[in-house]
Amino acid sequence: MDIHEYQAKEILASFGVTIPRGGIVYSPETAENKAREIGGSKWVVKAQIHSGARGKAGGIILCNSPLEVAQATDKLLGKKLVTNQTGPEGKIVNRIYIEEATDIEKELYLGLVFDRSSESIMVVASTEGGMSVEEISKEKPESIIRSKIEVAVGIQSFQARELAFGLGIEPELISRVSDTIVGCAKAFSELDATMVEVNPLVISKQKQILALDCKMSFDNNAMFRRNKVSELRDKTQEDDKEVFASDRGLNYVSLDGNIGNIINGAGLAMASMDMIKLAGGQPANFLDVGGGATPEKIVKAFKLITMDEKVKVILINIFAGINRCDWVAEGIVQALKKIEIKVPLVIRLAGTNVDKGNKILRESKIKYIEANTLEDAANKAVAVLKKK
Amino acid sequence: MDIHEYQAKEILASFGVTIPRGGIVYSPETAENKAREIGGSKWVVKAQIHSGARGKAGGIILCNSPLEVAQATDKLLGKKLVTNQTGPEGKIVNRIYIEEATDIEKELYLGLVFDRSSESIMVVASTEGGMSVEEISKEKPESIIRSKIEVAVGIQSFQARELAFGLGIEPELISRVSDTIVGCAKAFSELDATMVEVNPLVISKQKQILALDCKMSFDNNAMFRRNKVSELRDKTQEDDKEVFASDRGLNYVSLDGNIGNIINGAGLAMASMDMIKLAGGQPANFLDVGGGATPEKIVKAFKLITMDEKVKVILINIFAGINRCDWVAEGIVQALKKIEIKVPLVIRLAGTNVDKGNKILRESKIKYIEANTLEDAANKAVAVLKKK
Amino acid sequence: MTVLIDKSTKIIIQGFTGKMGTFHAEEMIKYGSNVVGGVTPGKGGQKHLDRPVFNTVKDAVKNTGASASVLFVPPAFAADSAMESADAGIKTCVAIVDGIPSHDMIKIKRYMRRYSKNEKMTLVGPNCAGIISPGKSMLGIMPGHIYKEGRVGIISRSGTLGYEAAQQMKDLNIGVSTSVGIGGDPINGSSFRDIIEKFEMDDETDAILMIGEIGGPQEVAAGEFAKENMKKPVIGYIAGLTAPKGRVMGHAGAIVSAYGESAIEKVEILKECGVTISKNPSVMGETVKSVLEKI
Amino acid sequence: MTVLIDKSTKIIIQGFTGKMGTFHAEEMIKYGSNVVGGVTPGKGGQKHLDRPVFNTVKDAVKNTGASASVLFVPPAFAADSAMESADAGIKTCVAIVDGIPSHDMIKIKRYMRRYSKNEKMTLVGPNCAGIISPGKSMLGIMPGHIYKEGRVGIISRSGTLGYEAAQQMKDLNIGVSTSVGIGGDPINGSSFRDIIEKFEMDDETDAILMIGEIGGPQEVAAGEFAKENMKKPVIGYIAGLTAPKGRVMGHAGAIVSAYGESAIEKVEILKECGVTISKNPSVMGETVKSVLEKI
Repeated sequence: MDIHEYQAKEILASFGVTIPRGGIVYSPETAENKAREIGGSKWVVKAQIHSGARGKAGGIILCNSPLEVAQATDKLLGKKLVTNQTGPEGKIVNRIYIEEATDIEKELYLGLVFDRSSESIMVVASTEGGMSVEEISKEKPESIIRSKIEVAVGIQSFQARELAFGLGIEPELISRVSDTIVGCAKAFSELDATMVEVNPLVISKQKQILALDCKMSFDNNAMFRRNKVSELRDKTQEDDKEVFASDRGLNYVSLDGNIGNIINGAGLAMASMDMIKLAGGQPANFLDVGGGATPEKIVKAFKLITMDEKVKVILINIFAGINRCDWVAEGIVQALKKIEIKVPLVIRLAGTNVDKGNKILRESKIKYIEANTLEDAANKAVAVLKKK
Repeated sequence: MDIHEYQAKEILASFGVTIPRGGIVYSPETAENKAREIGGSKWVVKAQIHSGARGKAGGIILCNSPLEVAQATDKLLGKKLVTNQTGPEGKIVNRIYIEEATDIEKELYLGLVFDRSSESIMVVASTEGGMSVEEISKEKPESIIRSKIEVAVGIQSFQARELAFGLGIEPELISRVSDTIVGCAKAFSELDATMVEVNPLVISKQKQILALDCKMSFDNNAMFRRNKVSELRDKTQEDDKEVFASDRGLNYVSLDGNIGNIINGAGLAMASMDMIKLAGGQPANFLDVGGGATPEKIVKAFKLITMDEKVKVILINIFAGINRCDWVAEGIVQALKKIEIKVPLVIRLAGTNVDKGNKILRESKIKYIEANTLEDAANKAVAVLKKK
Repeated sequence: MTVLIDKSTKIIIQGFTGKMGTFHAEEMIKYGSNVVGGVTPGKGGQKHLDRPVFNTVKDAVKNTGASASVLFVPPAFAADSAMESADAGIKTCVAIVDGIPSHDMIKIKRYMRRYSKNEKMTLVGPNCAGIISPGKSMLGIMPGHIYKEGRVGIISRSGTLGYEAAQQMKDLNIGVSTSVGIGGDPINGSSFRDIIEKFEMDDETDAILMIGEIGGPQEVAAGEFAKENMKKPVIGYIAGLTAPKGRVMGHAGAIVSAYGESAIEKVEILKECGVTISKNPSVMGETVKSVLEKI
Repeated sequence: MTVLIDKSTKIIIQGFTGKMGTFHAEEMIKYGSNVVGGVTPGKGGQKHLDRPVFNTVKDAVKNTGASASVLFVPPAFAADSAMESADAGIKTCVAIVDGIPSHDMIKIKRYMRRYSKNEKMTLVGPNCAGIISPGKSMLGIMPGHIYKEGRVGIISRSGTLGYEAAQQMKDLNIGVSTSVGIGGDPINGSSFRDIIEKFEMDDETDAILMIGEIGGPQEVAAGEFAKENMKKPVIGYIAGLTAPKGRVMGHAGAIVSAYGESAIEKVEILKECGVTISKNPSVMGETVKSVLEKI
């Protein structure tokens, strides 16, 4: 689960990280007052969307007066911002963060993620703040320094200090930079985060250490014990279809192709998509209905797939284990009584009672193309597309 | 550092452990009101001293009316209570805890200490609450169950549950007993405790799980980061001489004999005391002035020893390492100019520049008996006692 | 494979009396697994499926001599249950459950460091189908009948893709010694590397099929181990050729975040390690067959 | 003893520029220890005692090749410093400092579990006098001149009682291969058992004098190890015969809290393990002598 910049900053502030003064507004009317309340003579108006690279997309505007703040807010609110992280459809701006402008002396990068090799938390830092970590990796890999937090004891001061010295921080500021790193690490550990990224972490001309932008992601599986974090979820920032899917226990990822998939099991789903690609097609989505593949799940999956106008053919691939192919076939038949499908349907069943299952489908009134193997299914789905 | 029962209970309550309603008073006048405020129809008036086994010493009085509470408070305040843990001099009662009386159905024992073998925290529990853990070990060792907390992850629910089932708790109360155990373990870990003992932990007739009495000790070395705990220190409960010593950086333990010791290093001090015993004497104290043995430390040590009227001879045993015997000798000479010592003095120097040191002592005006080895020093101290 | 489960392995079910626990315990018993009882705190002393229920895993181990367990407990309690079985002396524990927080998985790993290598439990999963030694024992939720008895080991992150492979092999008359589902989470109890080592030592296994995915370092680590230390042939398939970078593909662990984690990169590295790659998921069985013919 | 320090061992001082660090660094240099620099965060790049100062232990190790360090940092920061040296690749670290919280010591131990046995640092102390290999190197605060070069290893919880022993031995013309002060705290970096094993493997040591105290299980654990695994003779002394039960005698670790932790009980158990007991602290040297004469 992702949260907004301003929410992430408030969290970091509660862990002792310094952030610029700022406030959130939902309308241009309140923006002007908010700017006065914050004080100072320059403000930054920042569109709150779940994406980085907002600056290049026009989502961040520097203002010299409260009036300009109101104008900038008016300009951004309700707009769809397209960044290199949002996809072509962009994300809608519903919240605006107004912040005092910072006199930047130096921009640093600070990120925390899980390190799957060592099964610990990895802190990544670089002197090249402001760029994305991918850009830094490509253009200035030598600027990146890392430290692994031993989860058994949490981050230690020496690690934060090593990183701070590694960033070339002057001696007087070492302890403040270290404290910032420790604060981020504690937030990561104590809130079930999966990613914390402060980019840039800046040293201001006034020698303050400030988290100027921040992204945080959390482990959905841990939200049962993180009520306060869960409340920060903003569904307007998520793909409609993905929200629909996750609310219904489906694993769904929207993709660019035109072959819709309904598959049980994530690995089998990836494999089916691979077969589609090898057959010359493009998947419109990744959709895992889970091991069970109950009729209810299949109905929901059909509903979800038909929300996507790109889909020109649907491929169902179910490997029945404990559940049996005859049950799955019954489920598909029932589902298609409730939902009208206007595109061709390719169905491949495998596993327990496959013959019974295929017999039920054949004897039903469903219009579909039967397939036997992964390869056969992919080939038939691609072929039916080309015929059209 | 030890704290009072009521302080320990307040700490446990903040970790989710249930305690009976109660309040602290310092005078009989306020006791009656406090009893009314607490409510109920029976109260227990408990003398707050740093010792267990207060009941047998008359420090715990059951009362049937607020008036009786006031009378009991009056009776206990200012009294010296002698228990089997206080030593013959007893401890003074300055604070009274008034608590609603509990209808006890079952008394359990719960304790947490460091386990030095596994370098973890050990939880010890027994069905035989109310007795001291030493008594339980002797009389009902089979009733004792243990669990080691893995410090890397803290106590786990399964451990608390195993202990609760091991205590024969009925299924409906398992989770509440488990929560109590988890609360005690968290208090231990998060506050740098060295001992937490709830004895008895009771199941009331109303099926409440209550910490009825509690002792906690803390690591003095960690008090720099535990301001709130440090504030709970009550010096009136500690040995005057030990308070004097610890405030001055000396390691002092008061003992029953009549040979006072001033020694540098804890191991050497123990060894010297052992030699005294082998020579037929009894040490009046353990006193380690630390590796340095500076003149200032020696002055303080003399002051401390002369506070103890039992002392009939003083034995100084200094092994000079980085500091040199000549410096130590100068220090002793200077110290004895400031302090008048009325009992015989035996001095053994060893280590760096021992000859110079002994020369300085011999040429000074100090009256003392020179000794050369550990054995020689002990023998001479005992001999001079017998001569008297 | 004797190193994990065998016909005689005594199995307990954690979360025995729940719906999932009951259903799959029945399936396991039907398959022939030696299920000797189960654990549901507070129901100790009762009988369930004709087998004793215990309050704690320690009680269950003491009374039944069980050495293996399978967890059917909700994700919030799974880490605690896994540590409980480790502490009770269980040797092999399968966590079927999907949705354990990553921080909890790391915690389990830190907890397990208290045990020496010999007394350390093998945790398989979470988010996996479990372990099956066809014809001997099943410690999981797979459809047992699709596995033919034989001498090829399977290790798979995905459940259904593992089934697909077993079915393809059965259709070609190739049997399985043991199939181990290690699960689709970013941090799991046992890695490919951990299990492939056990297969190398297992004298009932001739070759190993490793079914990987995008994301994480595990396939490569196993490939490097195979290159350095293994004599038995390894066949590999990596799912997720079409997965876009930075998106999680169903499994929490299936996300590409570093070099060497995409399907193409993994395939390249595995090839260099001497692993025979199944060029698509439709020919996993055939690829295994061609390798077996060369032995 | 080559297993811990030698003439060539490169040593750094953590807390180099402080008063304590400076004083003892000078003493160590005078003794002949190969002190190559030190660490004081924020003073990197400066010179102190003609040697370079670094901001971090990693920098110091990278630039000097140091493999040993000694901590002169306040107790509140000591655990952090010890972990820093472990992470920087230091092989032997001596913590002189007295007053580290017990919870911190346990934390260090948990932290160190991230390293495999071969890469794991040996932490000696805290609250100890350090290590000396007479005539070779001193990594601590002892008076070097009281140690004669020779072939008896000393392990002691107490500093001054260790000096007493060395002096008694010198007076009898017996030399020391290495003396290791393991410190008087309840939880320490290296136990008697850890160090005695190193002495058993050290071909410059013929016999070991173990100077213990009341409290804790370490002396007994070492005795049992000696009985099972050692060929070299062990001489033991246990201080605290007169210590009353339940009182802490100066050292935080010197408190009797379980069976086998009093001086009399420890002596009995050690005797059963074949350890020759020095009957009082005045005859430690003589007892060593009598044992050496029998070899």
